[in-house]
Amino acid sequence: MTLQHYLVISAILFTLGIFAVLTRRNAISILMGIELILNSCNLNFAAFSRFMTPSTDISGQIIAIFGIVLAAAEAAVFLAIILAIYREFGSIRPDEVDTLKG
Amino acid sequence: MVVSLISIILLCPLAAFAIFGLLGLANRRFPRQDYLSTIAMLVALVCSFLLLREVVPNPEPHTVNWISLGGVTFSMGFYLDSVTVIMLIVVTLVSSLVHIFSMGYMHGDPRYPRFFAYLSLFSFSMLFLVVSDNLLGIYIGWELVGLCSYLLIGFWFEKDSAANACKKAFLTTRVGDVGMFIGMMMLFTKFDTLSLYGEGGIFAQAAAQLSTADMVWLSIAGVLIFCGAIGKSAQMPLHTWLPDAMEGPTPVSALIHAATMVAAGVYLTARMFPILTETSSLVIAYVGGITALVAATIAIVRFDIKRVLAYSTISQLGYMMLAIGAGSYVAGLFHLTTHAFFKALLFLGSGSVIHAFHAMHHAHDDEHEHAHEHEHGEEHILGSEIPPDQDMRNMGGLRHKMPITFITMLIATLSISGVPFIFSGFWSKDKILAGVLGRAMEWSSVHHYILFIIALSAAGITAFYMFRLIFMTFFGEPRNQEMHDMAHESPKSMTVPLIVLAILSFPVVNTLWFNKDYVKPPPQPHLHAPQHAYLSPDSQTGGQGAALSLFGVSEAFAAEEEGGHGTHADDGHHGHGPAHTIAMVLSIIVAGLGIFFSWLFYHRRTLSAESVATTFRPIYNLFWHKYYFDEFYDGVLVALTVWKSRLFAQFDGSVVDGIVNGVGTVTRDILAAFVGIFDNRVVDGLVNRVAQVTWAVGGRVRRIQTGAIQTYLFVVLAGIVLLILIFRAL
Amino acid sequence: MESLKNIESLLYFSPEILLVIFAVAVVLLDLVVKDRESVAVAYLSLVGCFCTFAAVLFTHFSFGDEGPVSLFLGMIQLDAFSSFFKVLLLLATAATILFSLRSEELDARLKGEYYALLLAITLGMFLMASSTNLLMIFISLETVSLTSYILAGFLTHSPRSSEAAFKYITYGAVASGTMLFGLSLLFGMAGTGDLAQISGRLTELLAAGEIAPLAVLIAITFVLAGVGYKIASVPFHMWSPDVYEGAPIPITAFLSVASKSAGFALFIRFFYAGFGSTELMQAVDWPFMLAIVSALTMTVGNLAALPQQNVKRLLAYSSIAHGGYLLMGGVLLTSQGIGAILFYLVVYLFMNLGAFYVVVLIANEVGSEMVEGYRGLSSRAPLVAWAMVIFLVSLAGIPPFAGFFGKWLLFTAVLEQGYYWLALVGLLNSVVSLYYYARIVKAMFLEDAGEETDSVSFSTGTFALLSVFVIPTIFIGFLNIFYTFSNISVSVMPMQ
Amino acid sequence: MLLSLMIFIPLLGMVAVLLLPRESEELIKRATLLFTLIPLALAVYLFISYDRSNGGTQYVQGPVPWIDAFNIQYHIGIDGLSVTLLLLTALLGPICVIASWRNIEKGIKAYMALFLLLETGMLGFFAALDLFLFYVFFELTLLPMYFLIGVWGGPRREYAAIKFFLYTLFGSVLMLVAMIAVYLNSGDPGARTFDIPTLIALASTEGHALNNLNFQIWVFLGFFIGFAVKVPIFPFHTWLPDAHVEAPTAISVILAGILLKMGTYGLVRINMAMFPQGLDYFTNGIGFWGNSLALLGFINIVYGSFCALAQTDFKKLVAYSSIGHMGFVILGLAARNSEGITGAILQMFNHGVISAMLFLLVGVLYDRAHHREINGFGGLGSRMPVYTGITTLAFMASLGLPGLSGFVGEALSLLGAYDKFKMLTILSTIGIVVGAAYFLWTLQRVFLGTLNPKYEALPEINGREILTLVPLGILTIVLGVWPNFAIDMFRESVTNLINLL
Amino acid sequence: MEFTLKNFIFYGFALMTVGSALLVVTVRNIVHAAFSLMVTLFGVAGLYVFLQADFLAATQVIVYVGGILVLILFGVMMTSGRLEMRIHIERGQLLLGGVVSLALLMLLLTVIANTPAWKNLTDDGTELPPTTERIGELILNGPFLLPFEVVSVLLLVALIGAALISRKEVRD
Repeated sequence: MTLQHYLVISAILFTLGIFAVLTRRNAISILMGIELILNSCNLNFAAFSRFMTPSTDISGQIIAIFGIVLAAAEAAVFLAIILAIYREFGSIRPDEVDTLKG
Repeated sequence: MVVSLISIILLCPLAAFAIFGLLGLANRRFPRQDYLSTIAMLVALVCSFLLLREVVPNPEPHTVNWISLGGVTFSMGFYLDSVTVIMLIVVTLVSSLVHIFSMGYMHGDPRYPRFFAYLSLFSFSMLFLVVSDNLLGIYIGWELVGLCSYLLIGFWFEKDSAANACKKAFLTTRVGDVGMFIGMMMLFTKFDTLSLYGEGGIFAQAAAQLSTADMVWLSIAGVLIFCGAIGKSAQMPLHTWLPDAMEGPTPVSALIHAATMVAAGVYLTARMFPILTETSSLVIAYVGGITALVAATIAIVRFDIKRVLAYSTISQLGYMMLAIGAGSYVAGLFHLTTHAFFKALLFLGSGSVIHAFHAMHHAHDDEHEHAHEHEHGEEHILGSEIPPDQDMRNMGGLRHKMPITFITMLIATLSISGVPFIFSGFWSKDKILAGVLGRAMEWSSVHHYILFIIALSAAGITAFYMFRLIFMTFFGEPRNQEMHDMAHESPKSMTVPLIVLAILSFPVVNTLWFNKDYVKPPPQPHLHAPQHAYLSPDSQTGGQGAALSLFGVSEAFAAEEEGGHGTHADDGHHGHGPAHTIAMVLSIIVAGLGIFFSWLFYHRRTLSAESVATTFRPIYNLFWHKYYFDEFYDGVLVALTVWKSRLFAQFDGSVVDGIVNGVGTVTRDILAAFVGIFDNRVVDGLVNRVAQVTWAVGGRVRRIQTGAIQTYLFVVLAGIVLLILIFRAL
Repeated sequence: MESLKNIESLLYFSPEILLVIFAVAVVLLDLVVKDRESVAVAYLSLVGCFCTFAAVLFTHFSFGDEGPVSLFLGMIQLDAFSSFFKVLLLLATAATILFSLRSEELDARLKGEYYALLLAITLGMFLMASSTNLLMIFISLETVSLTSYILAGFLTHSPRSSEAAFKYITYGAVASGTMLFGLSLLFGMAGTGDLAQISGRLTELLAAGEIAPLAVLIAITFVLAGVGYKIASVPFHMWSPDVYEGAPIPITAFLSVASKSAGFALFIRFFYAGFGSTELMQAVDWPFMLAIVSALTMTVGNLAALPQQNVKRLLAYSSIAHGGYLLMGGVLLTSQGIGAILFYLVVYLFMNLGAFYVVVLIANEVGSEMVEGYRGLSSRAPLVAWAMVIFLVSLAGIPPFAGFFGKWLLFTAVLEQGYYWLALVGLLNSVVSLYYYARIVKAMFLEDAGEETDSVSFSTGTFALLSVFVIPTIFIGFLNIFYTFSNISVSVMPMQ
Repeated sequence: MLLSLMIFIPLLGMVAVLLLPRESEELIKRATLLFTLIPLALAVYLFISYDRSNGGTQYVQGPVPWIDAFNIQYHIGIDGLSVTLLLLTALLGPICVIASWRNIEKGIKAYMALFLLLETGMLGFFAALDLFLFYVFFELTLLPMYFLIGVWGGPRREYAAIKFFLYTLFGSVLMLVAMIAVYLNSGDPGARTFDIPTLIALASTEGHALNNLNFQIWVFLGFFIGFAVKVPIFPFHTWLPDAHVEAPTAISVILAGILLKMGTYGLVRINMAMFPQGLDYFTNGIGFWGNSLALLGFINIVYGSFCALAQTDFKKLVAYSSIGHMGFVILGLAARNSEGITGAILQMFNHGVISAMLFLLVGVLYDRAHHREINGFGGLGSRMPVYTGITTLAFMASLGLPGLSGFVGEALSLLGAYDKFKMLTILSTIGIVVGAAYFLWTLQRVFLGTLNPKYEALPEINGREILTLVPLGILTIVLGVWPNFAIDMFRESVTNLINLL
Repeated sequence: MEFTLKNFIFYGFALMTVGSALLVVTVRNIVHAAFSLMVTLFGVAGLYVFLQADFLAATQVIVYVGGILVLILFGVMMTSGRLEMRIHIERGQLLLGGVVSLALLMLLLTVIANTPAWKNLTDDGTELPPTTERIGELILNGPFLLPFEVVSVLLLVALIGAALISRKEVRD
């Protein structure tokens, strides 16, 4: 269980999040992807906090906690907007929400 | 004294122009300005005569700074030597007479006041040219006379032919002027001044500095300056404007296109004499000689009385050039003065004839405005049709109707034909022939005898066609009875100038030219050292012959030979003594032959001009078509136009117009259209292309903005990856 | 530099506290006031802005004037730089509030929340300008972002607004997620969240070979994604045209000016404090990366603006392009460069807000955001038309307007560092930009209005507000004080 | 102070005009006229009182610190060249106002206000001694010009206006780069300057960063392109015909009379005086680059003339003729000797006067016939003799007839240039012939021949129009007869300039 | 690396996290995806435990699983409840997205592998004191007070905003 283990897991999560965001044609799936990304970041912070800072310094963990809170706030607003989109467009497929372009 | 006299001479016509010109523009609100213009001219004439006494040997120019720059100064000034004075007298005299003549001739013209304003401006410009001591001043006068010529040729601008002719005159001469300007630039670059005389003048510097190594560029400069003269004096190949210039009122033709302006080219060449190298002299001589011959041959077959005279003028100017090119400075200028009088007389005489016919038109149309009368010229293509009042085929037998005109013109004709001894033309022409022959003997190559032959033939042909004119106009039966009946002698204002000029066609002015202290050819020693010796006899004969010329032939011959021998002990220069004798004999013979044949053809009609024309059809055609010069210019044009029309189909419409519009059209239609298209298509197009590409790229960039959020995300992430990869590589 | 403790910091923090108080007060007042047409809420928020402004001045001249003060145990810093931005942001907020008063797009019933959100976002931007800790940076960024999403989608009955919000949040979430990942890498390398220490630590580690340059490069690039998205630089700009077009006009104006300014504040502080060491730049030539990004940004912005027909969208692209110009100043590690950015931001604030104000006015009176809607404006509303000309010409950077002086500073700074190509790209771009600005001018002046030729009249207040933008746009460049101001403000930055 | 007053009085006038009610058109016009006449009076005063024996800058005001951060100063002053062009500018101001008296139909207030702003820009440009100020004034003319062409112009005004704007801006951004480069190299941070006299001195100081051939070449190019667009020099000229054709008469006059001069003035003031080494590189007559400036002059002359020959639009013809004539200026400047430079400056002034006349004349005709198609006229000479006379005068002056002002400048330029660029100068003389050709041909097509029956009733030129033309006509003649009248003003300045080279 | 139970459990959690995350991004049914996400979030919480971040792990479970996931499920129900639950995927997009993601992954892995500072840092397994108290101290009386307060404002904003945006369209 070295640092690199956590980093690799985090990197994979990040990449998968990106992949989801890029390929899933569903707003909620995109949100899930974003959550994956944020999770990977938090994991990074926690891991670095454990390995890279003195063991008494837990600021990395606290950053991760703030990260979770921010993710929650973001998710709430995101979902609200998804609902608004659903109301206006009758769909939450991102490729169908494209009246603004060019 | 000199300065004030010259100033008066210049200011009189200038003031006349300034006052009346402006009023003339504002449509003649000033009464009798014709008188005032004329009086101004007469004052100038008197002053010119007064100047005769002021001439000193080796005069200094009187100058003021005109343009002063940090390093260089361009001065304006007067230079008064004998030649200047003689030219002043000639110009003021002829101008005064033409003024007087015009009062009758132009009477009733709607733009009558303006005509005098133009005449005054012309006189001023011409006088300015004459007295200028520097090339810049000469150039200024040169261009101004060109302007006046333009304005006066186009005086009846409602006629398209006049409008074309004036443009052609200005443009053609300008081509020559550009050459002259380049020559000036060359001289300026070398000498840092454009003044000719005085300490730092070009001549002094040239005499002091130039070595044989400089001859090449000096020759080029000389020939370039001569280009100006080619244009102005209608020498080949820029001569075509002068016949067309006959569209102007006849007094204008007399003043500008016979006596003064066209002679300015000769005057200029003479002025530049001290820096003419052998090469440039040769060029001048040949151009002059060929012009003399070619123009004479063309004159043979003209029927338009004014055009005959026009070609005659060209021919005579060529003569003068030939003289100067051959080194006969005095002879050339001498001929200039004699020619000025008798040719002005001829033109005015022809004007009188035309005027007589005008009167007929007046009676016919009840239309008293010349301008309208001249409108019928509209449909003429340039020079191809002759206005009936100028067509010699409509004339004949006028000697009884117009005695004064007839007699005076006859005197002038005798003079120009070189009828010996009592007419001025004989003496000047003879001097030229002698000079050319003498020169030809000195030149190493035999070929240059051809110049003498040319000169001689031209003399013969001149006699022939001049008498043809006289015979056709004044002798025989009237060919157009109706017109004949209406013709009448001209009023006094017109006949008096004729008479005065007729008197001047006798060798009265010759004294000036034969006084060796009075006119001295400037030396050209540094420039053509080997030959310069032959020049002195010219002056010597001129000098010694002066006193004698009024009395008789033999003395003149004697003096000529004496002078020649007196100056040159060198055996190589013996030729010129006999040269004069030979020249004189031959010239008398050819003049006699010319008159004789003319009499045979056109008076006795023992020989038929038509049958000769038929027999020698090709030659006749060549003459008739004026050696195809106009056709050549137009032909090149047409060929190019056709080529152009294939190239730029859209410009079809302009092709037809283009043909009519003469030489200028070549440049306009081909080059300019091409350039115009180039400007629009290529230069502008390039810019527009850049703009289009920018715009198109803008459209592309815009298209990336698809509106689908995942595309955007892709761009972001791909961008990140790319940035990292690129910078990792760096 | 000693950091102040939490309680000690409160006084220094008074502007932000005032903003929160007023935000709450606005919501409360909205509950009390029943009259739908009442403008009390707006005026209360204006008062809030004013009080905050006073507090900013107070804190600056009492404490920040002498040098940077670190607050809350190193979380934020009070210095001339942040004060500068606070003033700037307050101006933008106040202007936006005034715009919103005029705007007819907004739902009158929601104005309480609307103004409260505006004050909240201003708070976030204040923090962006003063944060010195990775966590604080991220939180402030998120505060601004989240509020922006909401404001962009504020028009609930407008599909365009919702779409804008959706795109904005999707984009923003991914970008900020990426940035957070980058921050985590930074944290992992430096072992601290304190910006001031990061530079030194990274330098040491790089020198020791402990970390690969690639890691730094990735961290920087990821951070750039977050910052770049805020300042809309290529390739992180793509949200902005859509969002600007869909959002309510006052919000568009606000985003294009305030959000961008705050983004630049953060960017400057982050990059200069965090990555500014020479060794770091040798390892990762981020200035060059910025130069490329800058060149791309202005080019793309200007080119894409060329064919636009919607003025809002056109101005969106134009503001992308301006982001590119501004970034030029960031390429350089000189105080001139940063000073130029600050100065340009001031100028940009006035001219861009002015232009958007005209857009608001025209949208209200003519009912169109399209270029055609501006036809014949010169005869219908000459003063407004001329004001618009001044804004646009200033945006194009033509003397004697302030925009020119701003560009002047930027180009001077760029050229001083020998980035001739970048300056040339920038200048050619400003030529291109003239073309699309001129299209609006053309519509206003050279084209006829068609049937509608009645003149449009505006209230005196409108003209007064307009002149608030016009006058600085004309005169800022001529006054020394602004140059001095921006130069003093950068003096706190650690420069090479 | 006098100078500042002169520069900013039109600006004051603009404010005054803006404050006048829109309806009182006569008042607006009179006020504008007044505010252009005051600078004229001041310019005449300056012209008279300028100390000719001293070629240095006079009436200097400043340097007053302006933007300290960049050591930008308000610094103005005039030397012989500036005062000549200031006089020209101030003279054309009221003339253009009078010329606009009747034929501006809409928005007279805005028109006049913009015109006054334009005048301030032009006057300031010729007096500026601070590079930054110089640039600001340079650009200040752009915007009014854009509107004046774009709003009050002909049918394709939008295109013409934006083209003018974009071209000039393109040039000026390059100039801006060069300017900043000069500034940055003028000294150590803190000691940098925009002061033109100082920069000129520095540029000739041995070992200074500005005194470096390579640097000077590039900076020269930057400035050159900026000015070349304005002159305009081939291939940057294509905005000119469009702008001229579409612009209203008075604006064409300003465009040809003053704006083009701004380009050449800049060349003299900046490119020549400040970058003598750069100039030398482009004009030393060695190789391609050594001939390049003269080559451009030659191309301008010949190309402009041929293009003019191809035109059938009267105004376009005059516009192209301007291109040709400005070529002489370039050629003269390339010569770098007193003849060439004096000729170039004279040509600048004379072209200002003559082209102003030409455009006014075209305007007169256009106001009556409502078209400018040369082939659509004919025989007007008998219908409008006064107009014809004045036109002939202007044409003759323009085609370089000696005795009129156009000749002196052309001739001196050529004389100067021949010293260095023999072949190019000889080729350039083609322009003289072609110049005569298109003017005479136009004269023939418009005025000579039979009167086109359509224009039987065309009214003669009226008093107001004559009033605009007379001062110009007099200047044309006076300067043709007595060039020293103008040369006296700048002889010493030119000498100073040559000493720098 | 010795094969211990601890390691085994660690790998289990790691596999669970990565595997379920893979499912989140690949399954076509949105509800399935949501549940996979839950597994991932649990997995991450487990990893936090391994990092001795007990409070963090708890927060992860409570906020993420208890809050965010429920929100997501609500969202799923409210938007696609009556429609099919299938997620649309397009091949081209998949390819491009895959390439970009893979590239990113490669980059990140390269960094992780090539950063000496991060190498060979093994969890020595020393037990650390529980973090909750210290976290409380740091947040309420330490440097994290300001972030804490700001986040509270942020949450308020999010609350208001979410309410504003998601409420039914206001029509008159």
